[in-house]
Amino acid sequence: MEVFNIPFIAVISLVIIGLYAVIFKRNLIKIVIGITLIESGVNLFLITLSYRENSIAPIYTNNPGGVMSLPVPQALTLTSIVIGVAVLALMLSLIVHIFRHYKTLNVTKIRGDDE
Amino acid sequence: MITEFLSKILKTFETGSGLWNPLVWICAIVVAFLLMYILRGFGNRKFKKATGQTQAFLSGNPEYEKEQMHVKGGNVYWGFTETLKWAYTVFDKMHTGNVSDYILWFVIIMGIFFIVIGVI
Amino acid sequence: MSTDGILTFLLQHSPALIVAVPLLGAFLTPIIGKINDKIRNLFVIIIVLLTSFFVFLLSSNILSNGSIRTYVFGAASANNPVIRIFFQVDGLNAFMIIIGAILSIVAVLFSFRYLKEYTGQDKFYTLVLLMIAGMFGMMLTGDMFNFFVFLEITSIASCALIAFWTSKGESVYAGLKYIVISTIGALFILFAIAILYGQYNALNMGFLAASIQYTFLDKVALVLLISGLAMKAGIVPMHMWMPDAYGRAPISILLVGATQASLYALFRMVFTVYGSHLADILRHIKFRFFVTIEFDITLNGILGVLIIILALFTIIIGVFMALKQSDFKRLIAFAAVAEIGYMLLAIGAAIITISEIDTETGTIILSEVGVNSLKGGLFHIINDALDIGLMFLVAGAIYYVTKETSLNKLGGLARNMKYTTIFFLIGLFAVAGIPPMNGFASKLLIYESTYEINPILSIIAIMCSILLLAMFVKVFHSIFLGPKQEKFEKIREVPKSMLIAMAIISCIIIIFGLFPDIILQNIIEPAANALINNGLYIGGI
Amino acid sequence: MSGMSRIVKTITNITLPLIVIYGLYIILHGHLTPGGGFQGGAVVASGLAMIVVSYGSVWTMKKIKEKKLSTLESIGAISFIGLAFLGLLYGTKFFDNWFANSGGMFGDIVSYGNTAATINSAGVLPLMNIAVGLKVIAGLFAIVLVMAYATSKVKREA
Repeated sequence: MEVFNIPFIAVISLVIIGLYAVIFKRNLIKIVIGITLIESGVNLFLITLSYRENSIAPIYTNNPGGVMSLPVPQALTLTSIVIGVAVLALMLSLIVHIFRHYKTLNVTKIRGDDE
Repeated sequence: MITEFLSKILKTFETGSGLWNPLVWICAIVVAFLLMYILRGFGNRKFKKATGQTQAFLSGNPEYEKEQMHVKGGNVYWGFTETLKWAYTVFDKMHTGNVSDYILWFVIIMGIFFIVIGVI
Repeated sequence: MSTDGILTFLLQHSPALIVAVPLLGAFLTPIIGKINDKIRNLFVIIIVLLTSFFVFLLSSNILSNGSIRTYVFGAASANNPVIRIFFQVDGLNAFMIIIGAILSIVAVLFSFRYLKEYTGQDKFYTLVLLMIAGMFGMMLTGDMFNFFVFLEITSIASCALIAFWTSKGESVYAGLKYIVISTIGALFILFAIAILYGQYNALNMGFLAASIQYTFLDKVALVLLISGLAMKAGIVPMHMWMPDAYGRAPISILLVGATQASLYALFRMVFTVYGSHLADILRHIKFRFFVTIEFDITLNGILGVLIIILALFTIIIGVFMALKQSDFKRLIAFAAVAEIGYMLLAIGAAIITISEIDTETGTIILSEVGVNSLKGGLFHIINDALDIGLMFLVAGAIYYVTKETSLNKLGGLARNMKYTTIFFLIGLFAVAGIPPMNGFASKLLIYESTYEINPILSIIAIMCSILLLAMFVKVFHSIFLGPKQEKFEKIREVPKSMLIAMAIISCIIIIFGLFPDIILQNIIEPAANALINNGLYIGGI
Repeated sequence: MSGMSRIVKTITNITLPLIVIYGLYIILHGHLTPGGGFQGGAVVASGLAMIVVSYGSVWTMKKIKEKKLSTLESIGAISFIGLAFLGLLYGTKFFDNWFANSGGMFGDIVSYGNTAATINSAGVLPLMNIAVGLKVIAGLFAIVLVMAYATSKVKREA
């Protein structure tokens, strides 16, 4: 197995662990943790795409020698992290509200509208 | 110019194998309502209010208060839902209202797509 | 500058202004709200009207001459198409933003009186304007990652809107469900975007469409894109969030717009980004079974069949579940699911009829039936937005006066609310597709073209349309008819601004119904042409 | 959450200025080094979150009103969009970097090559970074503060 494949294996396993947590866990906080796991998997994928072996940071106007890593996926990852923070904050504040109403975080015990 | 505008408006809407013009239909509906009104004029004029004529006949049962007679929204298609109970039990099992199940459906559909598109 | 010069300047910059003006308005709203409620309301409606003015300026220009307009951010020209952010507006985008503009005007107008008694209105209007900005961004952008960002902006804003009434546990839970669903969908879309970027080193949709190869990784990206966007568009069996979200949001009409923006993205991905490989022969199958059977499996064949199967499920389950609901808003939400099924059915039928792709000009060659079907599907998008939107407004009006959405507890409201009853009847005929309302024209196109593909499809579609009529008749019976109820004696008609909002949509519905040919030729046909002829979109960069 | 022990409070008092200064440095050098408005803002906001942890959300809520934070946040957002609009008025396009390389403030022309970067360059980008940083500081701090306050309330109710 090539050593370069390890990040991609990590990406896939992060996404799958995240999906597992979202689908099979019954605690709302754990579901949110699952979502953040998926998100970090996707972010890791983007960062891995930008990496070149022995590359330097893309902050020079002129390349001082060697390969620069791609700046665009890093910008994309940054944006995705910012969005992730907003989503995480929103989800957690909604969970605070839910706990106030139902006094539980177990999804099977929360009665929403489910006809 | 007016004729051009009229022909633009009155142009029928072609659907490939047929056509459809709502304005003609509206004329037809108006004519039908006129006919209905004329037919109504032939009706019997002996009808009197506040007599036995206005009371509903419910197979000899007494008539309830009006509030009790109103069929509630949940009961309107009772027969339909009762006949299709086998389908509705399946549908109800699908709609659990649980967010994990929603994601499970998403993963299942993604898997089917992957099998169909990715493998073929 | 003369007025002509100003108009050209505005037209030139309108793609950016359509998104930027509501965004600026959203951030200014909390500050202006500190002065006075009335001034804030005036400000919000001015912002929305200004945005709509830009929308109509842009879309009338695009739709009349069938051109494409590319707006590059932060530079005079696109010297490096890979890293610049673009807005690309062709006929389809112009068509979609018209829907967005109508929905946002009506939603803002309706919510002035609807939410007058509640606290936190500043935040509400901020969220509404953010959502409008995100929705327009989704409809206009020509960049994949930018699309993801706008998708997330829209879902965050709409989640906060759904959970706006935090005093009710159900609405908070519905908001949480919505954000979980949309975040996971969006993350898988981002995964697909990353896969495409890794292969072609570009994020621009036109550039990707020109260079896509349909390798195995592209297949994976296609699967992720379709399933993520299908979940956002509420296609069965990923529709379950829709009744929860639509049933609890204060103004569900804007959510309809956001859902349709996702549907638009689905069409854009399939027809434009993967457009050059739609007619690819994937497998050649040959076997002997008494006679030799030989046929090709093409990409458009399997995609079309998949979409049609999903569409049939969507129609049937949407209608059957709607028939059973006893809550007005949930019922409309399931009807909305069914209506989305009709659009998908038409689009799937159009995809099946694709015969070949002209690779030089990027034109997708469809049979005449397919073109009609495509037109019907696109026409149904705008009709669905109007009809379902009107229904949600009526539901909001009824909630405003009675504080009740359960069908079992309502009754006899037609005596006190004459105008609302009339608007509801117009919406009823429109949703069920009864002539001469607008729903009929598009459904007729869908029925006839799907009949050519397979008669069973159109039979199911017509049967479910009858059921749609049946369930709205049930709603009419249980809300507006029936004897007077004591608790609803003191009910008055809703305030004028809400009536005006409903009247605007009703007028548009009737105009669309009476003159379908004009609408079809001036709005729908450029959109359908834009979807079929990708050469312009690809050449736009 | 009521406040923590005196040791924690003292250490917070000592480290808070360092963290804030480091965050502001990241914001101001956003156009030169990795980082920018969001990252620096997050650092500053995490420093401020330390106050919430050590002194307790009720005490902090008395000192800093949540409404003021949201006003600050909208000011940051408005200045960001406003700078983009200025690009429309003075430059050619929305988000145009209209006073890069103009010689004035933030207008130095960066010499080509792998030289040390000058902070007085890049046009509107530093200004946008400052606007974003303001928004992120105010926004994240408001989120942490309100959530800590709300959860402490739940505990008291239960």
